[in-house]
Amino acid sequence: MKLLEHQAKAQFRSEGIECPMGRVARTPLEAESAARELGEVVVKAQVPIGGRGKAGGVKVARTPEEARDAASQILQMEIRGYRVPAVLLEELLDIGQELYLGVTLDRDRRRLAVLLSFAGGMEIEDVAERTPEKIAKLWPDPFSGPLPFEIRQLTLNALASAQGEQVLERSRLLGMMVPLVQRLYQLCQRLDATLCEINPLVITRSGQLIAGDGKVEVDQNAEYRHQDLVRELGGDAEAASSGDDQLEVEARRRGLTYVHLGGDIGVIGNGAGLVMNTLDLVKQQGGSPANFLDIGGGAKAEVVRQALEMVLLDPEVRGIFVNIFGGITRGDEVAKGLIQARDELQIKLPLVVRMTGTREEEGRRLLEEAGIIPAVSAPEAARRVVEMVAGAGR
Amino acid sequence: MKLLEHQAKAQFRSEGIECPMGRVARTPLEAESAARELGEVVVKAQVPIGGRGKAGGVKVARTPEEARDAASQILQMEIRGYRVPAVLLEELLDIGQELYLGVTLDRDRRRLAVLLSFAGGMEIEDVAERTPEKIAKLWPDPFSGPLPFEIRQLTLNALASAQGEQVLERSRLLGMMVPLVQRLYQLCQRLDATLCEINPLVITRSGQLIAGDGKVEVDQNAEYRHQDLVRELGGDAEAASSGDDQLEVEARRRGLTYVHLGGDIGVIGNGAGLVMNTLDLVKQQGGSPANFLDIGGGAKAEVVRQALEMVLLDPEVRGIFVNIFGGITRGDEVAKGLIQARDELQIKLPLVVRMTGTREEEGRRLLEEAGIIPAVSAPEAARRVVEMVAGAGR
Amino acid sequence: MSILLNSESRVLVQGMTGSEGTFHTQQMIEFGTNVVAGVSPGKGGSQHLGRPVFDSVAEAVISTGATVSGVFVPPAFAADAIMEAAAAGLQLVVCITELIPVNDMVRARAYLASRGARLVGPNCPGLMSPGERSKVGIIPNQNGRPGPVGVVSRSGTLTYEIMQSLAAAGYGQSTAVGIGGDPVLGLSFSDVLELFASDPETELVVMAGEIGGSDEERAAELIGRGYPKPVVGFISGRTAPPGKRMGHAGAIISGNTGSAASKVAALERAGVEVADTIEQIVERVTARLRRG
Amino acid sequence: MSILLNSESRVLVQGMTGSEGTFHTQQMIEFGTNVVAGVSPGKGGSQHLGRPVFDSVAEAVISTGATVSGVFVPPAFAADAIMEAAAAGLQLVVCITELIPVNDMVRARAYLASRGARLVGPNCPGLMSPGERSKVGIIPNQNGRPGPVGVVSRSGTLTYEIMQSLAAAGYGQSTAVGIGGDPVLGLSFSDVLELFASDPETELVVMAGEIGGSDEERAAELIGRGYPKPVVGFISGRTAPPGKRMGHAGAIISGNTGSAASKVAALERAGVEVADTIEQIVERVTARLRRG
Repeated sequence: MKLLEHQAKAQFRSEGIECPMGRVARTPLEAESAARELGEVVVKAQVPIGGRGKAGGVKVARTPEEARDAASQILQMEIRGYRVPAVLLEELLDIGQELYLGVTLDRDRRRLAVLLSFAGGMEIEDVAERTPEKIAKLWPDPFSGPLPFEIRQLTLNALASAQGEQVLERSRLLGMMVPLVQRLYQLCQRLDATLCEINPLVITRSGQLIAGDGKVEVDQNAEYRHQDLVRELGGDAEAASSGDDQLEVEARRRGLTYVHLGGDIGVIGNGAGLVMNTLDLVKQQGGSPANFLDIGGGAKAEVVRQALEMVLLDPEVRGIFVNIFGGITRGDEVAKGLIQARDELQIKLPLVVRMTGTREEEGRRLLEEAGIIPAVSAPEAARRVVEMVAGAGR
Repeated sequence: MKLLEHQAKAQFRSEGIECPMGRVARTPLEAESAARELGEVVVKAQVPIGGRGKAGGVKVARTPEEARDAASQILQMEIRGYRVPAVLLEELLDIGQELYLGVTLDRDRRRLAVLLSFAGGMEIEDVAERTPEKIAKLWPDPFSGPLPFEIRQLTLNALASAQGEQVLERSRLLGMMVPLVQRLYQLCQRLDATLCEINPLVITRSGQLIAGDGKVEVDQNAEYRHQDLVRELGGDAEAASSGDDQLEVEARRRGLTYVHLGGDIGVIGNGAGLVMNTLDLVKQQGGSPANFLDIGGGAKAEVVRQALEMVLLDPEVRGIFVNIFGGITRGDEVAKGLIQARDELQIKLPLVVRMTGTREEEGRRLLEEAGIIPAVSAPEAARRVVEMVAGAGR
Repeated sequence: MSILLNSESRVLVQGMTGSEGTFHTQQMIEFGTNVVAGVSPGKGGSQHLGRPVFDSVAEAVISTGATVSGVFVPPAFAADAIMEAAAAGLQLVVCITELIPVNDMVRARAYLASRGARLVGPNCPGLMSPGERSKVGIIPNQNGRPGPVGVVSRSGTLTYEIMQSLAAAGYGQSTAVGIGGDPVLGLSFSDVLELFASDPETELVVMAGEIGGSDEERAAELIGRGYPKPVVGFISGRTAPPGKRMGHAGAIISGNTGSAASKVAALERAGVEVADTIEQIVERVTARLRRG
Repeated sequence: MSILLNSESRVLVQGMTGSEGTFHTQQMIEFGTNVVAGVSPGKGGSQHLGRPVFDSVAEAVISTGATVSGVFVPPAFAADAIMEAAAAGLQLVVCITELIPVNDMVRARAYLASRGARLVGPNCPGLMSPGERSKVGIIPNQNGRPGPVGVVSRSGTLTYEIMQSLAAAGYGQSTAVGIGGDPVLGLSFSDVLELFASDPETELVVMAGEIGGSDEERAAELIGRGYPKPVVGFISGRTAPPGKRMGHAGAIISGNTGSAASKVAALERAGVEVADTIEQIVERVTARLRRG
């Protein structure tokens, strides 16, 4: 779950991280009255995706009228497919320097990492690729969190690659970074986030540290512990997912593990690795997979039916490849489930099934009798479904 | 800093620990109206000391009028020297079982310990002395705090010595203890407390866990981090310290490290160990020390003057023994400070000074010239001051 | 011989009394695993599947001398169960549970690191040492067959497929380890490769990776520094688009890391033959074992 | 020889640029201590007392090879400074600071335990090895004299008194250690006794305890199990009433633990001669050293 900027900043504030004064507006009039309070403002599109600046989603407004007009334009935009449900109006900051500060999951280290760089305001991936020495890193013990001396060392390491004059004297900066990093890390822990990012972290000319932008991603597996946030996000959920693939939105609604890939061969299998491998096989045979759909370990007939239904929602699909490894499930049962589903859903498209495991012979015979193509091996099945779809397309 | 029960419970609630519904009252009328809201209540004196029940500071009231009368009586009491600034009125609980749960500093282990016992409602020190096997203990890692499985094992260990039937079934109790212990430990950390205690921890007949009483002691060294609590306690501070020794209250006000002991020989020294040893010497010589007063490491003339002033506030004092180890301080300087102070404060009582360290000879000569008795050794000085006080008393 | 699990292993099952726990413990017992106890807080003192049930791992270890735990508890409690097993002194913890919050696992992983306990998983099928008649987890019994091939894989069903295909061609396994599909795992490919390196029964290792993270790249570095046994590699997810979570929480290409191309390239640089299909895995295993 | 500190010790001072730090660092240098660096975050790159100042302990260790730290930073930052020293690999940290919040010390103590670093203090005078011309802390220089007596004490001024009285009688010290007056300490009496046991220079140990806690009782247990050298004991606070904090945060009799009577009894049970006055300490040291 990705929070919108204004939601991320509300979380920052609750943890004591300073943010610019700001108001959320959902209409041009709201924006105008917010700007009356705030003075000169920046008006920012609230979308769960980067690059909104380049897309015109961020505008400076000197007067309330300018703010109203800017909001009016931005609220009608679609940024990389996302509708804009709201704008955030914020006071202009007197920027002295821009830093990057983020807490993010580091898979290799199996820990959260704290990243600090004086090359702020840029995409951190680009900095990491071009000038990795400009990013200082810290991997705190997850129980203690970052300790003050660790944060000071992180800051010293980042300073070592900083260019130009510093706005803050060193001892002051070292002192201010300690509570800031501790709060951001604490927030990441409290929200079960895998990313909490302040980019840019602004040092104003008067020497304050202020979060210029905010990004927070909550771990999907931990959403059950944050129902309040899920509800809060709910208000903007439709817009927040407007840029997402609509088939995937529908699959989420149905509770299915589905990824839309844009090809014409629907793929269903059990186990993420197996399904990924099935997609690879289709591609190797010259086909183009329409989707990834994992029905999980103990495949039951009803789940198979739901999966077939989902795949058929994609109008591009011209053939279906079901690849089931029967570990505990019996082959004949899977076959029966498939036949029933095919009949109920009146599937006319080519349906190739590769099934292995307990009672696979019986299962294969049942499928054959019902006119569904059984295959002995997965590559063989892939070859057949690709051929049939190519043939049908001619 | 010891919190009063109602303050401790406010902290419990903020951490999500359930407490009985209650109201604080400072007048009988407030108590009456609180009881109108709450129904049958228990009325409890708010004093920072145990044993209030035996002293009559806890009464059950069935009607608002009874509550008014009970409050009226209790608010006029003095319990072990403490005036009662307020009463806490709480709903009566349907008590099924009474447990003890506490988080306290364990000096030997250098950690906070969690103590749980099914022998609740009694003084834990008595349980510890008579039936130590009835107290289960856990010493959590201070960074992780108590982990759920550790809390379950603690509960299982405590259950092993519990007698009679249990109100809650085991799996339910195990599940409920986990968040409760985590919250109490978390509170202890958040408040920098060296003691957070729930005694009794009530299991109601309907199976809820509720804090029947609450005790919290905040580490004196950490009070600077809890100015809000210090201020809050401020309201009841006068009453809260009413039972304390009034000389000690005055010494605290003056920022001096002073303990009143009730004898007639005032003792001043530098360093806690040295002063304790000085008291022991006075006692060994048959004398009776009036106080402990440590003026700390780098004894300056002005500090010596303040210390003498403090000691003289005690009307019982008939002689003074100053024991200074001059490590860095020079003996002649200490002597000058003492003479000046003696003259300014017009001290007529016997004043014996033992002084050692740099330039002790010069110092001793100065004292002698000024009519203050210098001594070479501490036992010698103790002997002399005891003799002189005994002589003067004759 | 085998790695991690052998006929001496005394296994307890955390969450044995649950429905998943019950079913798979039965399977484990049928396979021959020496299951000595179950742990379900609050159910201590009872019996289940003919095994004593304890309230805590510590009590189970004292009474039964268990050495290995299989964890089948729900995601909200799984990280705690893992730490409980490590605190009780178990040397191997196998966590099958999926959907565990990732920061829970970060903490559990750090906790284990300081106690020298090994973790397999979570979100994994567990492991099986067929020659020792011992398995912990959910790898189907019929897929195990004793032999010289060490199998290590992130995916469950893919592990089964590989085991079955190898068995059909006559090649059994010393031990098959499913390390799991989560972003924060216990044993990595490198850890398991090091164990296989010193296991006399293992003559060859099949390593099946997938997109996401860089554990495969790090294993390639290990192999590149000189690995004593042939390794046949396999990477699934070559057609996966960046930024999409492909079923497994860990199977996602983020930024510039985690693509199948990068993993295949790293393995090939290290001299590993990378197969395109499971059939090719079997061919290469055949070729290598005949040659060697 | 000596314990903990010798002429090879390379000392850095955390908080050297503060007024306390400056004064006592000067004294340490005068005594002969090899002070190699100071640490003051934000002042790195400057010089103070002729020594380089660094922003962090890690940087100071890299540049100067420091092995020991003396901590003179204010109470709010002291626990962090202790952990920083341990993280940088220093084997001995001596913390003079008093009034540190006790839960801060609980965390610092646990942190150090996992890193094998030794802590002396806090709220202590530090330690001195006169024969090695090395001290860290605030023990007055003139009180040190090389010799065969190991001194360990909770109190500062009492340590000085004992050292001075011993010196006046002709007995110097191998090492004198003030372990501090706080409830949560680094090295305990037992820890220091064990170090003295295997130090060839130390022929006899003077142990000066006080009321509060039960470290003296535990030291008595250690001695009771057989200690290779004579120990002269001393306990101050015999006249202290229960429940009152006698100057030191740790000098308080709570409930049934911490009384002087209990400590004296425990030491005497272990065969330790307990002196009533400092003069008696000197007499007993004299008797034992002549005898031995």
